[in-house]
Amino acid sequence: MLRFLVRRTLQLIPTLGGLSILLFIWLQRLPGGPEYALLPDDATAEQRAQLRRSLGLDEPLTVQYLAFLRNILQGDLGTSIQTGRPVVEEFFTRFPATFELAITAMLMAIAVGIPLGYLAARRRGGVLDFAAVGGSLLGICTPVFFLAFILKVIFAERLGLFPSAFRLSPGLNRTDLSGFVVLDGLRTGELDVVWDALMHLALPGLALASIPLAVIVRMTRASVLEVLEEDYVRTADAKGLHRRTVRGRHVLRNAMLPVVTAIGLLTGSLFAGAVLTESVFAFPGVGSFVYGATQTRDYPVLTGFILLIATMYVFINLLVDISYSLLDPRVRAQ
Amino acid sequence: MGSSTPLLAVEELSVVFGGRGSDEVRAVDGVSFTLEEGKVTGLVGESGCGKSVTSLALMGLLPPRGVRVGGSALLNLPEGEVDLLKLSPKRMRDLRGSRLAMIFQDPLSSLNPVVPIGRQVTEILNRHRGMRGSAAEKEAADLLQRVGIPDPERRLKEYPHQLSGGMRQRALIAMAVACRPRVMIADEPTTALDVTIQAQILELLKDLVTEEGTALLMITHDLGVVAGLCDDINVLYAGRAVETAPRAPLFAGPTHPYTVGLLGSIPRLDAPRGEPLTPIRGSVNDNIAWHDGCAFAPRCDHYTLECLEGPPALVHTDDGVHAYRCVNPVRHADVADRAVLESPSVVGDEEESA
Amino acid sequence: MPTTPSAHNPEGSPVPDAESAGTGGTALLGRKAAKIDRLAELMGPRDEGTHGAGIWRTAFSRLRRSPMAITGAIIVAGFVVVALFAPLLAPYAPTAQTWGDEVFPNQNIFVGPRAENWLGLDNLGRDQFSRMVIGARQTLLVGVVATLVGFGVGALLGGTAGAAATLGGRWGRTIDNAIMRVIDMMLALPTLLLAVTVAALIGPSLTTVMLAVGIAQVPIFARLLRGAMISQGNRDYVLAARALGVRKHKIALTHILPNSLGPVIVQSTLTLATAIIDAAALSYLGLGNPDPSFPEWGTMLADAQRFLSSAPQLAVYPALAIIVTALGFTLLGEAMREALDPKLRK
Amino acid sequence: MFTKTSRKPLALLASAASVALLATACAESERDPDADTSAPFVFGSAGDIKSLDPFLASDGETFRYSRQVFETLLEHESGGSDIVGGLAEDWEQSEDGTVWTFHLRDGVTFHDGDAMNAEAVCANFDRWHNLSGPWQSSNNSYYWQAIFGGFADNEDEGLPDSRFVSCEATDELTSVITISQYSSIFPGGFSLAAFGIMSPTTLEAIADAEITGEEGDYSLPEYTSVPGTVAGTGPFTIGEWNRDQAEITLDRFDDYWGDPAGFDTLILRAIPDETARRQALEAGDIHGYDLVAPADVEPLVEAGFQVPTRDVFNVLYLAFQQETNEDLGDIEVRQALAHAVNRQRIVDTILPAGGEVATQFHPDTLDGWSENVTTYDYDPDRARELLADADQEDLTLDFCYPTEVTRPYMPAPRDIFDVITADLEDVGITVEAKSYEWTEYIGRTNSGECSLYLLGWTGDYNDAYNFLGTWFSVKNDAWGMDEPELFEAMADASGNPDAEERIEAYKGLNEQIMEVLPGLPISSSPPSIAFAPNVNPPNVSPLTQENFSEGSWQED
Repeated sequence: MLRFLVRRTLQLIPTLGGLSILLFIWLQRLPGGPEYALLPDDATAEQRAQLRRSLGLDEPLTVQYLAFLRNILQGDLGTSIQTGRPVVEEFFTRFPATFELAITAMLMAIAVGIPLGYLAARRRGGVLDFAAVGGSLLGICTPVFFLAFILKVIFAERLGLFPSAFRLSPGLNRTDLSGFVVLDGLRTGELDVVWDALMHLALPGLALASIPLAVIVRMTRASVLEVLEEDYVRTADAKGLHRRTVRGRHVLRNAMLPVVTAIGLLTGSLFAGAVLTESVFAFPGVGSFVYGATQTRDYPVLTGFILLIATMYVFINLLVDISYSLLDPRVRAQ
Repeated sequence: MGSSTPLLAVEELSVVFGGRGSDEVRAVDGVSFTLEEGKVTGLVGESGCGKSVTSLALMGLLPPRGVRVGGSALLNLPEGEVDLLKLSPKRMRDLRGSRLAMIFQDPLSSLNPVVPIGRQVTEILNRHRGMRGSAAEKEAADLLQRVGIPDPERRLKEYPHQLSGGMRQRALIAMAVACRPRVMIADEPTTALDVTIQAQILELLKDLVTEEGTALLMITHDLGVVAGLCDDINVLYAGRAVETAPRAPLFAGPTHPYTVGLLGSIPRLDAPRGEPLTPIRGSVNDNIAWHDGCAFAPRCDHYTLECLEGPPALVHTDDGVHAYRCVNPVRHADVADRAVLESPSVVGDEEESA
Repeated sequence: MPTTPSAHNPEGSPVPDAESAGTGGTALLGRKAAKIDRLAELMGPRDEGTHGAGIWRTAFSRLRRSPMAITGAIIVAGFVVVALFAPLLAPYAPTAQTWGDEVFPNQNIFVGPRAENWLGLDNLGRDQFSRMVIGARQTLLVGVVATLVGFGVGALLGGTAGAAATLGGRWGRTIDNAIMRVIDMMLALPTLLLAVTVAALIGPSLTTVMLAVGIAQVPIFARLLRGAMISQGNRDYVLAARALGVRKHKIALTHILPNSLGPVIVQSTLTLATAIIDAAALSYLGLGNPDPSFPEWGTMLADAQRFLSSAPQLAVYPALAIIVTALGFTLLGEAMREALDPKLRK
Repeated sequence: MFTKTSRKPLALLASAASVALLATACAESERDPDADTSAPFVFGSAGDIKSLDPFLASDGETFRYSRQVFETLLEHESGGSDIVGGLAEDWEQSEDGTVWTFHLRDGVTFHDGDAMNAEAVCANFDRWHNLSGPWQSSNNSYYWQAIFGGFADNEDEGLPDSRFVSCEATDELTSVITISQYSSIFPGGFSLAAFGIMSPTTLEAIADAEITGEEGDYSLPEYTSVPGTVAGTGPFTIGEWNRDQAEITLDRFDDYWGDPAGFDTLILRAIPDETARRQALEAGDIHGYDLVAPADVEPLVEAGFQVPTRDVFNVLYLAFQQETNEDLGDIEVRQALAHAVNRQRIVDTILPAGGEVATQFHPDTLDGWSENVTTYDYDPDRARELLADADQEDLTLDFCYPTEVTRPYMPAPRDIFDVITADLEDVGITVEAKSYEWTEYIGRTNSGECSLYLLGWTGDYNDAYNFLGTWFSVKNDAWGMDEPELFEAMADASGNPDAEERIEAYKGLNEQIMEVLPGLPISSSPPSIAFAPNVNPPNVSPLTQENFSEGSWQED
């Protein structure tokens, strides 16, 4: 197991390295080069030259790349044009919010998606199946930001059931704790804070959950249908095992294998989806910050976000592989 | 052996798929046979002839919807006779694994890949014999030992992919015999195995039947297996029995052209003068509906217009043990041969490569 | 295949018909003909699909029976017809602010459906119906071009990798590996983010959206085609062709590639849906077409969000259009996938 | 608010975003002293603040905060645009307008307990005057450069000589500030929020604070982001600044010299999206917000919210860059454009109620507004004729507009753009649309990259030069207009200490400008601000400089 982990971790290096090269090339190719991103249009030629020197842009490309890589490895992603603060710092303070949102969305998607997909498969061709499949297709085909707006207009604006924006009601903020408000609230025993945070998470979480929910329903359904046809399920039935045992130990456990992979990949894309959702709900996370960055062409922030997402994707993949190997002995053996 | 009432009596079993909208398919159509203690009954035919459907119907493993099962299958239990086809799903669940057991064709796909072998054995002990913990594990190890798996304690912890094909089938058999079932159904248990292993498995099954007095329904397309193992044989074609007889009369005097064809398809080492094999042409799909005539007619070299005028009836020969369903029975087929009865797949070697 | 007796006359059978041997020649012939006819009659019309007509025909006949496919096809056909004949269908110019003095967005006064404007007016007094119809055309353009970009580049990369992996030996594996590492990296970026980076390079425009969405689909196409080609490459007929000494590139082009296109074509249909949805998201992010004179559903939707409380119809029309169209392509694609999937063929 | 020739992103945002707030000292108190003030008042702003030290800032959101915490020598009257005393109770200027004597208020203390006196005031001015290094970048001292030019020791040759000569504390409560040359930007300049007075202790603590980093990539010193160092004299003290929530919490300063604030706690929370702000108000998450969309005014009022409208103090215009685009150098073409645009429709359908078509480049509330300017009515036929005369029937123009932004003078830029585009195309002009995000937009329009573009201005203080001088005092890339006589007249007017003569000069300038027609003034419109029903809102300011200490909770 340890060797497996080490090997998989080592395999990350070329992917991330290659990605850093792509990103470096991307930055080079930005209109006007990287200094454009950092200087206004009417900066003097001298200012540009000075910046090029200070950024080392007159060095050979390889040297520049190594400097770029060194900065990344040292956790220096540059300074946000929007706020003038280091990008890493900006991400660090906003990450807990996005993390809570993403986890909420994923938990919603899993909690609803897997049972729904399973039931749809069991009752294949029935009303529930039709609704689940139709609903998930509809979910995939609805632009997330539109769904977010609709949820907000209906549940926050018209019905007033949920708050329409932010992470917490005014006055409940605490800057001295970890930033994971739900956890902080639970730890300090401030249940009103926890409740308030959960209410704020509900609508953006639901909007963000729509795509993963749809995917999980469909994956689970397809996977369960496939497993139900498997010989070992028939064997289990032939052994006269209780339905509970057959479904849990033999059907679900096997059917979950591809779903686990999907959940991993979806988790990565949730952070990107947060860009759309958070901006609609003024949710103060990485997503709304990056939304601002796309509006203002804040390249250091975009670069940093791409690196963050890619790194997360790669590590989530690693986690998926690990959990896969825990779930599937065949993979472990290889 | 020797009991007058059969352990399981299957009467006019029929299984119809589809209906409502799509065309009905009669997968099994009026099949009757009996199973007796300590005896092996064979169900022979090409794939698609309905033999697997028959076994699934008896086990109650057919999908709940889109299938109609008719006829009866009376199982003689100490507490009384039950009709397997009419029992509630819940009661069937109780019987399966304990009184009825089944061994499937592909041992790899029939074992859950992500659950250790031991767990897959103990779960049935747990279910039907209420055994738990170390007692169940001990019993499981004994079972593996009994079906010929060496070092059972280690194997219990392993996963199916870590076992060889033969061992997997042995493990499946261990699960099947775990509760000493009265009736055991083996659906092509050796097809997916190497020839040498096939023989060992057949030997094992034979021993189990003899020792436990279990009734075994052997489903196969391999006449070699039938010849070596079965006491009674039913040849199925397109869902109907076309010939029924004890082993000896059947091999000695096959009557239905299909049976003759099956026997003729077996290569023989002692075939004289480079005599060609005589395979049955076409495939199971090339048939006509039984109610229009003999389903085998399109592939039959002997068919006549009479064959195409309504369903042929089952004809019983004078001895009462041999029956066939044919208008133009083959009188003197010389395709069967002693050689078949002594084919290498019957007499196995004890050695198994693990 | 020796299938039916009519195709394989039993006259050539080695075992002569015992009974008919005794009767006369013509009678014999007559009887034979009669029984063969009767047999053919009883066996009934055969499903051509199962007899070598190829998976495409089978798939098509399966599609014709699938309500999913039919619904999808109707939607897609409707959409394409509207898009193609948009200029004929639109009663007014989509950009003419003909009724500009009737709409007061600053006072929440909007004009809903009425006789001359079937879907009412937008916030600048333009005919909403005309905008929707012309918008269909732009939307189709975005979808098709984006899909072509994704398909083209993806097929090139995936095809090269697949061919190299199947036939190329050690060098081939190296090429395959190199291409797949790049593809993996692209996969590491969620579609939307990939699109944003592309948009950052070339600025906001309709071209940006098409390129960005297309490029984001490249890794998916590449992986699909490569996977399909590798699985085809292991098929017997390829081995046979190689054994016969057919040139490698010829095998790749004439045997492997055509047989691997099924999943890719299915993916293209699905990508059309994704492209339309992603284009809307990019418009929302402000990376879409800056020129409002050509209405496009995504831009219209993104632009109408601000009127969601006061004039929801302005957002709902394009949103519904996007959802329904995407659903149409998705249904069709999913149905095609099912029809082509050998696992589901029974 | 002023333009400058070299802009940096932050300053760019500021120059047009500028919404400067003054904490006025003279809030009328009608509230019940026993009223419950403990609930925090949350106000939705459009963006987070940039720095705790307003000197470094140039954007309206930072000034909205800083006006609650710091006070300036002079301020605007509550709810109006007249200059009144701030920290200085009253003031006088020398005849030539170069010596300004400020008589300071007695008994004012800073949040950290220091006493406010003449020396403290001068220490602030001396600090600003003597800044060096990166502080001299216009990124970090925009308003100082706009009002006072350069520094004691200019490090960049491009900087003008400093207009600031000295600040002397002639006695405990008298500061005398000497400037080198009169300009009509005074006394208005002394009211700018960037020049909020900080305590001597603060100045000592931050004396060595350094800005690090390179041009365009500055890191500001810690005191600008961590509360605890800076102290002013305003009605609120800084509580905490939660940057990840974009929220700054201000606490009431109990020793405030004037009427104490009506709220114990004031929270400014940034909500960039205008719809989100409205929804937050409706949901009760916030109790007021600025930059209300015109369409939201009526529904909010109907729902019981208070939506006071500020007096008109802005102008929106369509600029014709006549240097970049030679076709626009032709006066007939510019006149044709002016006749082509249906400005009344923009005012009627897009701008908030109460807006008017502008006839010149500043609102009629400012002295200097002329009734006799040339006007250009909506007349497409006349526009076509003019184009034909100019031989420009196939004119193609690029037209820029900003995305994702609303300004007090310009709600829904894209809609305004669409309307104008349709009008222009109606008279046969082909329009090439270009859109940029706001910061980039400011950069591009200021460097003359756009032939036609939309922009506007909200006044900082009550003088026509604040509008006219901003654009037409020198030849610049934003307009490409080269009219030396006009520029000279502008300098003369601005430098004339005689108010009446100055105003006459401004009228003449307005008439001259509308002859030259460097752009088309579109409208002046009143921006609204919204408050919850249970709030006594502060007086709204035409300069968008509300003083929140005037607000309070209504009794049940």
